[in-house]
Amino acid sequence: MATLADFKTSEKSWWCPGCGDFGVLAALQKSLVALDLEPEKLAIVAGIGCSGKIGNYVNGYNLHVVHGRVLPSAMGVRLANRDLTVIGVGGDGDAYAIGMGHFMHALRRNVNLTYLVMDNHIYGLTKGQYSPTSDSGFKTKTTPAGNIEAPVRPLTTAVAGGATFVAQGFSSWQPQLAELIQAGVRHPGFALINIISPCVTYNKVNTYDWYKQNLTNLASDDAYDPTDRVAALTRLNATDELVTGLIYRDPTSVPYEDRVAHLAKEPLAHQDGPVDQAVWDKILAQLG
Amino acid sequence: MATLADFKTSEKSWWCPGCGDFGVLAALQKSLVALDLEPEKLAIVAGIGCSGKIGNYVNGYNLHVVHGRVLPSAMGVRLANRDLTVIGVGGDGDAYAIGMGHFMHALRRNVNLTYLVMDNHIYGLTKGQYSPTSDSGFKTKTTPAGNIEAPVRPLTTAVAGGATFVAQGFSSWQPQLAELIQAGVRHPGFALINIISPCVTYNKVNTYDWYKQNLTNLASDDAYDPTDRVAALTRLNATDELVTGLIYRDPTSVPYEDRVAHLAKEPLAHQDGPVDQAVWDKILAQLG
Amino acid sequence: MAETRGVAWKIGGDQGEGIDSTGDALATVANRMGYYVYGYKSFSSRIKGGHTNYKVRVATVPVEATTDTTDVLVALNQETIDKNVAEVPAGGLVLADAAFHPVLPAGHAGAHLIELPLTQIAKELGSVLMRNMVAVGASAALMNLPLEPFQDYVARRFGSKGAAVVGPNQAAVQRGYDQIRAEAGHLTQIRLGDPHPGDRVVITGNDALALGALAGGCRIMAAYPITPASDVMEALIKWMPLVGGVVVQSEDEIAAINLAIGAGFTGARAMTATSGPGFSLMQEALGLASMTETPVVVADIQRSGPSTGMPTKQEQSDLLQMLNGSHGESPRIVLTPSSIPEAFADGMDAFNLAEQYQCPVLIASDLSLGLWTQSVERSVLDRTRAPIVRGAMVTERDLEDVPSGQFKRYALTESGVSPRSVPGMKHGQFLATGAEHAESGKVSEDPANRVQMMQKRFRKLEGFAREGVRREGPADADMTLLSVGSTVGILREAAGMLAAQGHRVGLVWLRVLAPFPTRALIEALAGSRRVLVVEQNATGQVLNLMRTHGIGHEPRFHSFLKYDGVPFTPGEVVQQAAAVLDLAEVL
Amino acid sequence: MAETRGVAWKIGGDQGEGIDSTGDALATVANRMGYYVYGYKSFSSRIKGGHTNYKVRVATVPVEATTDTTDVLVALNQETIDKNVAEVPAGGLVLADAAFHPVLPAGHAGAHLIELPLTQIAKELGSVLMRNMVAVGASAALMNLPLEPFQDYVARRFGSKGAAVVGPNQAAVQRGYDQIRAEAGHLTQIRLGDPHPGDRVVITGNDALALGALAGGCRIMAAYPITPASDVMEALIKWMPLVGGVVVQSEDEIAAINLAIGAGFTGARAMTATSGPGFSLMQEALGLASMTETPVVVADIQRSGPSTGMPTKQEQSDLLQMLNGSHGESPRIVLTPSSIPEAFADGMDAFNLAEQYQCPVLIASDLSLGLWTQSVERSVLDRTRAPIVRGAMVTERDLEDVPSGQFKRYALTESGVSPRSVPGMKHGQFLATGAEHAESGKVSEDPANRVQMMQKRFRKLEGFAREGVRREGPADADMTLLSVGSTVGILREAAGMLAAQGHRVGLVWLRVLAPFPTRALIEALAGSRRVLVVEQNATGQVLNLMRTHGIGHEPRFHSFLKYDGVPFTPGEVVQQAAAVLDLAEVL
Ligand SMILES: Cc1ncc(C[n+]2csc(CCOP(=O)(O)OP(=O)(O)O)c2C)c(N)n1
Ligand SMILES: Cc1ncc(C[n+]2csc(CCOP(=O)(O)OP(=O)(O)O)c2C)c(N)n1
Ligand code: SF4
Ligand code: SF4
Ligand SMILES: [Mg+2]
Ligand SMILES: [Mg+2]
Repeated sequence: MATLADFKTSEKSWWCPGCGDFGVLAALQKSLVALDLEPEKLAIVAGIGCSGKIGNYVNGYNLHVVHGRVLPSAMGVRLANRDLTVIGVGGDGDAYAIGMGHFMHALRRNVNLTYLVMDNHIYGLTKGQYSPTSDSGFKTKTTPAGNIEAPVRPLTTAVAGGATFVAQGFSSWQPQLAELIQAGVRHPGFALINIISPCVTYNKVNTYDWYKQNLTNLASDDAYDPTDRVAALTRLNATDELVTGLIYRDPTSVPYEDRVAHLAKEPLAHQDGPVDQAVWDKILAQLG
Repeated sequence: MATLADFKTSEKSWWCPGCGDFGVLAALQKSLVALDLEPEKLAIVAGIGCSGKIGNYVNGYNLHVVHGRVLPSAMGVRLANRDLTVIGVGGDGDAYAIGMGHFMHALRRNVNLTYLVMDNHIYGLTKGQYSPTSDSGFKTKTTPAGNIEAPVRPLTTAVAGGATFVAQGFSSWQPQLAELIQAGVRHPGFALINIISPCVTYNKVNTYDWYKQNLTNLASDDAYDPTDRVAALTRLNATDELVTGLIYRDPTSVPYEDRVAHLAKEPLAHQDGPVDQAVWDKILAQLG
Repeated sequence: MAETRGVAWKIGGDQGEGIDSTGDALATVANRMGYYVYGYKSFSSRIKGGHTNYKVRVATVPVEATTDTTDVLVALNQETIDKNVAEVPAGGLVLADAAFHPVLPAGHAGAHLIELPLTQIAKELGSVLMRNMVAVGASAALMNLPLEPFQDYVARRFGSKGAAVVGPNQAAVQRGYDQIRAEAGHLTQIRLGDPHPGDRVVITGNDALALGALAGGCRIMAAYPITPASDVMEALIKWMPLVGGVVVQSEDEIAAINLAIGAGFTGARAMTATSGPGFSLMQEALGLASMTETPVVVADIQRSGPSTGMPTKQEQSDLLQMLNGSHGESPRIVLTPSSIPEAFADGMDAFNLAEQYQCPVLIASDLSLGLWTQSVERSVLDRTRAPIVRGAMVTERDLEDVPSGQFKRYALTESGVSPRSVPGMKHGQFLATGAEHAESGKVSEDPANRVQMMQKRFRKLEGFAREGVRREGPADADMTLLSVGSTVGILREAAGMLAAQGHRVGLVWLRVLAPFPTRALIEALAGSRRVLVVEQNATGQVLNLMRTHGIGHEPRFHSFLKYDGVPFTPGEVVQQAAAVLDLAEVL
Repeated sequence: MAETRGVAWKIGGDQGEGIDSTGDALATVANRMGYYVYGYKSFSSRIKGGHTNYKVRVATVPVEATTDTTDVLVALNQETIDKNVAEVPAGGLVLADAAFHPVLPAGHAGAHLIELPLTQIAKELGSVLMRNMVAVGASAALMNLPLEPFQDYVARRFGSKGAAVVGPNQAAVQRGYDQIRAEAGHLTQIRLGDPHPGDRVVITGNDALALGALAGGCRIMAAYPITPASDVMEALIKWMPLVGGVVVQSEDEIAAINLAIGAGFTGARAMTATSGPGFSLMQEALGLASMTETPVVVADIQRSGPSTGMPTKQEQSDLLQMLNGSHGESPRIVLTPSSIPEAFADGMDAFNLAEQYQCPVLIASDLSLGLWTQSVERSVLDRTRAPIVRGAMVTERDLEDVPSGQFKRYALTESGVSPRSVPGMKHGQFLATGAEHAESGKVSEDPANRVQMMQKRFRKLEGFAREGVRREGPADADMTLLSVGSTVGILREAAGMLAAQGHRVGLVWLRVLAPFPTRALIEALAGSRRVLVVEQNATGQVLNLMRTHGIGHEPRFHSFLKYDGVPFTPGEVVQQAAAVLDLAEVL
């Protein structure tokens, strides 16, 4: 059984001291141990951004793709080998700006992936431009007079877009975050976990303190039924998405790969023999 | 005052006889007349697909862009000249597959555009592959065993994504469709009108008859309040989006271009003098 | 009329009128009879309406190009006559549906117009839809082909629909046949030479490519529909379930290639196929595959550009993009199949090459090669022609001694290729990143490391061994014709015609554009007094590429370009070649 | 020490420690004093932590490149010494914060280590944040620069924060200055020559480009953040409100360029700016702009590729992509600015060219040119240097006689340029489509039309008149150095050094890559015995491009490449040039 040390790499983190991403990394590593995974069965597909560097610090098979393309690549990984636990990670820009199209399609395809979006409401790595989740009025390098756009609401969008598992965690609330990650990995389908992960360098508004004051924890609301889609939308609307916990889960979720007719159970990655003679003959017979 | 003839071109339509797109064209042309527009003040930005050819048949300034990029281009047109009426058009593939990312961002930016999506649940021009709005189980060239994906729900997605005007029309129901187009053009912000426009060649399931049997008209429900976002989501959920009419409208909508600080009112397209000396000096003074 | 080595038959009408399936019928039957066929469709970017035509060459020798002329033109409307009669030579036949009162335009008195009430006969038999079957029967009569194979074909094709469909269709074929014999027997003078019965199939380049991919171990395919590449996906959608693989119609081309890269990283053989617009969208990801040394195969079935261009028209104009399309400098392999056998071979070998060299392999096909049909020996489609070779891989055995997390995925080796692990292998974990990295995969901006890694990636292709150039004909040719892709078949035909005129003509074609086979090309052209580089684009991309590599500046090199969307005909090439041969001696 | 024409000062520490603003302070002050400065930042792709340094050359003559050596190294940590001391020559100075107990590595005894308690002094004055100001004061003393201009700078920079901030910072500068004079007076031997007071600003290439764009009439800019191009957007975000324009930070680069194209179609001058990864994503849209003949300006501030590469490192490796990156064949203009004045000029002229030739204009800048600062005469930034010329446009007057809907937007003209209308003009409506089209704009697949339209689009650039090549130095040079972009400044410096050694050396640089200035380049190089093509990439893209055009195959051409992310130093070029000059006579 793997220990925490097994999921660490020798790479020193490149994040700023105090960055929320440290907490995400810690919760992820704890979850991997709790899930009883082995590093070689773990595939992390990460995007570009401060957030996207998380894969560099987790011992596993890591694919660090180009900006915004985590989800298509992760789908490729999973289809190639269904024995793997596949985790996608990226920032709010990576996921919800350039990656938005893929995100919407991933929701409805429902491949068995866990997607951790490290949301700091800012572009960290490019030094402080506003992001799609930046609040209206927020001042950044590219919105010196305040953001004039309405932000993307990732949770609402996900639930409305057909997601089968939607949750929100907070980098500082480790136990809950770790639990959500584990639940996401166990979920048979696409699991979105939006994670509030403050950027201490470029976002001086949505700080740890600000979140501690503004977030409410769904887990403390016994009446909340996370299998009710409309209730989820209503709650998100009422709270302006300032909630943590499991927001929605479709208990009937069947992952994409289980719906592909005749998809081999054994990893496609290992198939390297010639096509069966009988199959070949059958195909050639279809030709003119 | 322009007449219907003024909005026609000499180009003969390339659509199959019976295609739903004819109805969309007719309703659009009628609406342009009813709105008292002039051809030179009309800019149509069209995507690629059978649907995207609609611009070829409307006399106006037509920009026929590459697949999926209607909305960014239309935004550019509108920002360049706020005197223009800008209408984006495209198919369900153009809008909701390759164009999905831009769609989501257009919703929340709320530029004053009208977006007509001619939805036939299929890729027409490429000869019959399934589209993002194709129903589960639908058999097409690329889903010979039936579609295994859950479809995009464009109306729900739009309302949840922050749209300020969402409607659905049906190519066969001309008066309502024309009214919706006019309301969309008048709306001060981004107006999505998803238009059911049957493909008679490649979609033998979602036919005119099928829609006539399955669609309900919201206009006949006096109790429905299209300014209530949650009610809209609830209704869409209950009807599986098989409704026509105005689904949601935000009466407080302020278009993007009105929120850009210091954006010139006169068309940027006409600005071609040198920068004012005083402005230039001010800028140079900011340099080291 | 004397026996002929080939007949060119063409049917034309409006799109959506079954022109395709009628042409396919003739091609299939003629192929089964033992003739070699080449089928060429001309269509436009709309679904119904607008002129379309399908030309089928039926020959006693292998054919790889269309012809300048049409011996039998079947016209379902007047437009077909107007647009195509110019290519019907004196003595040629125009079979037209009497329903539209056909007329031959002035100046085409040499052709025989045969009016047949196709529509009326079809109606009499129960449905106007059978009009084309009447035409098929009539065509058989006009070309003096036996009727049974056509009736067999009808039985097979409609068999699943039952006798109520088969019967009338067979009757339609019969009626067409009989009526020609009765009314135009004096015009049935075509005498095709004996067929060469064999075990052949009629297949398109796209299908051959897809079959090759399947045989080459492709088990994941992701693509977005686009003319003229969609067939590759559609063929694999049909076949992939038979081998347990999966095809994903993705939301766009960016998703498609990134999905394939994810699969390639994981060790599955994966590909995508597209045409120009989609290929442009894939440029960023190509760099990622090259940088992470991830195998991936991308087929670009080129069409007329730029931008939306003419989506249903032929062109070979993405070639330089395939070499230079991504930012920065990322090694890749570019294969250029020029025939059905080469399309199958490249479709198959691409996966071996991608894994052996751990980089993207691009297949530069084109619309003509992709869509047109051709007879080919069934034995060419050999699922075992090359064994699957996975390139340098570590085994779990090898990894036993590697401490977890310390595997050097990008070890600096002499060949530049580093043995790779794939997810699932214990102790093989590593970071594959598009950022510059050290041997371990860790991100590095160290200048010395950077140089080593760039050199390593480029070094991989230095020893690239695959045949890059092919040659036919005399080495000391008066003229060598040179091209890539589907144009090569046309040049072969032209070369034959020129040889028949007594010229010493050679044929050279490139099988690989990157790494560029400089030495082999110099050798192949060494003895030629003149070289005519024939390309279907406006800027002479192949010749420009040759020039970059120092070949092609001398006056013996000539360029012949076409970019109107219509493939060269052999006759056009012959004419241009003759003009160049007539030029004063080169200096 | 004798008077010197320049001093190279460098400060290094961890990222996030204010290295940038400290370097800016020195550069700004020295520039105001009348010295010419060149500032060069080395940083990596992270926000805090990791070594960064900023080198400022202060000179009595204009300088456009960094130096091989550093005369004064200010080290905020030991790593800075370890990584940079090699470039400090014997007699050079290393000023280090005593707080980290600095040591000079063995072998660098020739440099003087000066320990100063920077941190301690700053703390005494109230905040450790002022450490760098102490270093600035100390640096002034070491370079024998007067203190007042530094104090003025502090007053201006912190003025808005009030006396409570200004006072202590000025005190910090003073303390650093005094302490050096007191403790290391014997080491303050640098004697810079007299400054040349003038009206100069210190500016980056990105800012110059943005300013040029503004002066050139750019009123819409859309971009997506990316290093090293984000500044172009950020500068325009600051300035655009002053002219009533708008900058959109779009959701990705595809949206950015398509937005700009929409604006260009509508008649507004519009641009985007990006770097490699974003540029790859723009390839499809570039073809659209070319095909619809829509003006649009795209700046690619190149960085080290491929893929994510080394985002903060210099490279010139997207050049061939700029020419060939899109599918099909789409005419475009590619400008290559090599200096601040050229960046301003190209930023400005690009918009005139885009409208005159109705096609995309690409500006190939690079990280070194984009990010590093330089002194430049304020008069260079002349908002009126070229009047705005909108190219061929129809007027509403012209359109009066055109029946509505019948305007021929793509009229076949001799120049290939067709007068255009923009939305709003009565009777000027037309269809702009990426599909092939006729003169009216209507989609057409007619082969003859296709040829005419392709030729028309290419013909536009045949008469391209803008200067394509620039030359300095003797025409009959023993060696001519050739490059593009920021490398040119380095070559100029190297050429000066070689000339000082007695060589006849020339300098040639390309101002335009497309349309390629073949004739001008042949002429510019005609008299040179040797040509050294110096490029910051791995494959020799400029030389390859020259070869495509028939220039560069002879043995007098030599290639010198660097692709480790670090710009050439003049010394490296001199060394290579000397080696080539030493070669046996060329054949
Ligand atoms: C195609 C492309 N465009 C732009 C960039 C530059 N870029 C790097 S990271 C980033 C966004 C960072 O924001 P986010 O995704 O929120 O991640 P964070 O750094 O905040 O964790 C951008 C735009 C890129 N690498 N590739
Ligand atoms: C980048 C790119 N990819 C693919 C295509 C091919 N293509 C043309 S139209 C189309 C989709 C058509 O479907 P839809 O948008 O629903 O329009 P419809 O024809 O059904 O009206 C596609 C994929 C293209 N032109 N460009
Ligand atoms: S810039 Fe922000 S997001 Fe990036 S590492 Fe620093 S604190 Fe974290
Ligand atoms: S294929 Fe379908 S969508 Fe296209 S024109 Fe025909 S009916 Fe209309
Ligand atoms: Mg972020
Ligand atoms: Mg559609």
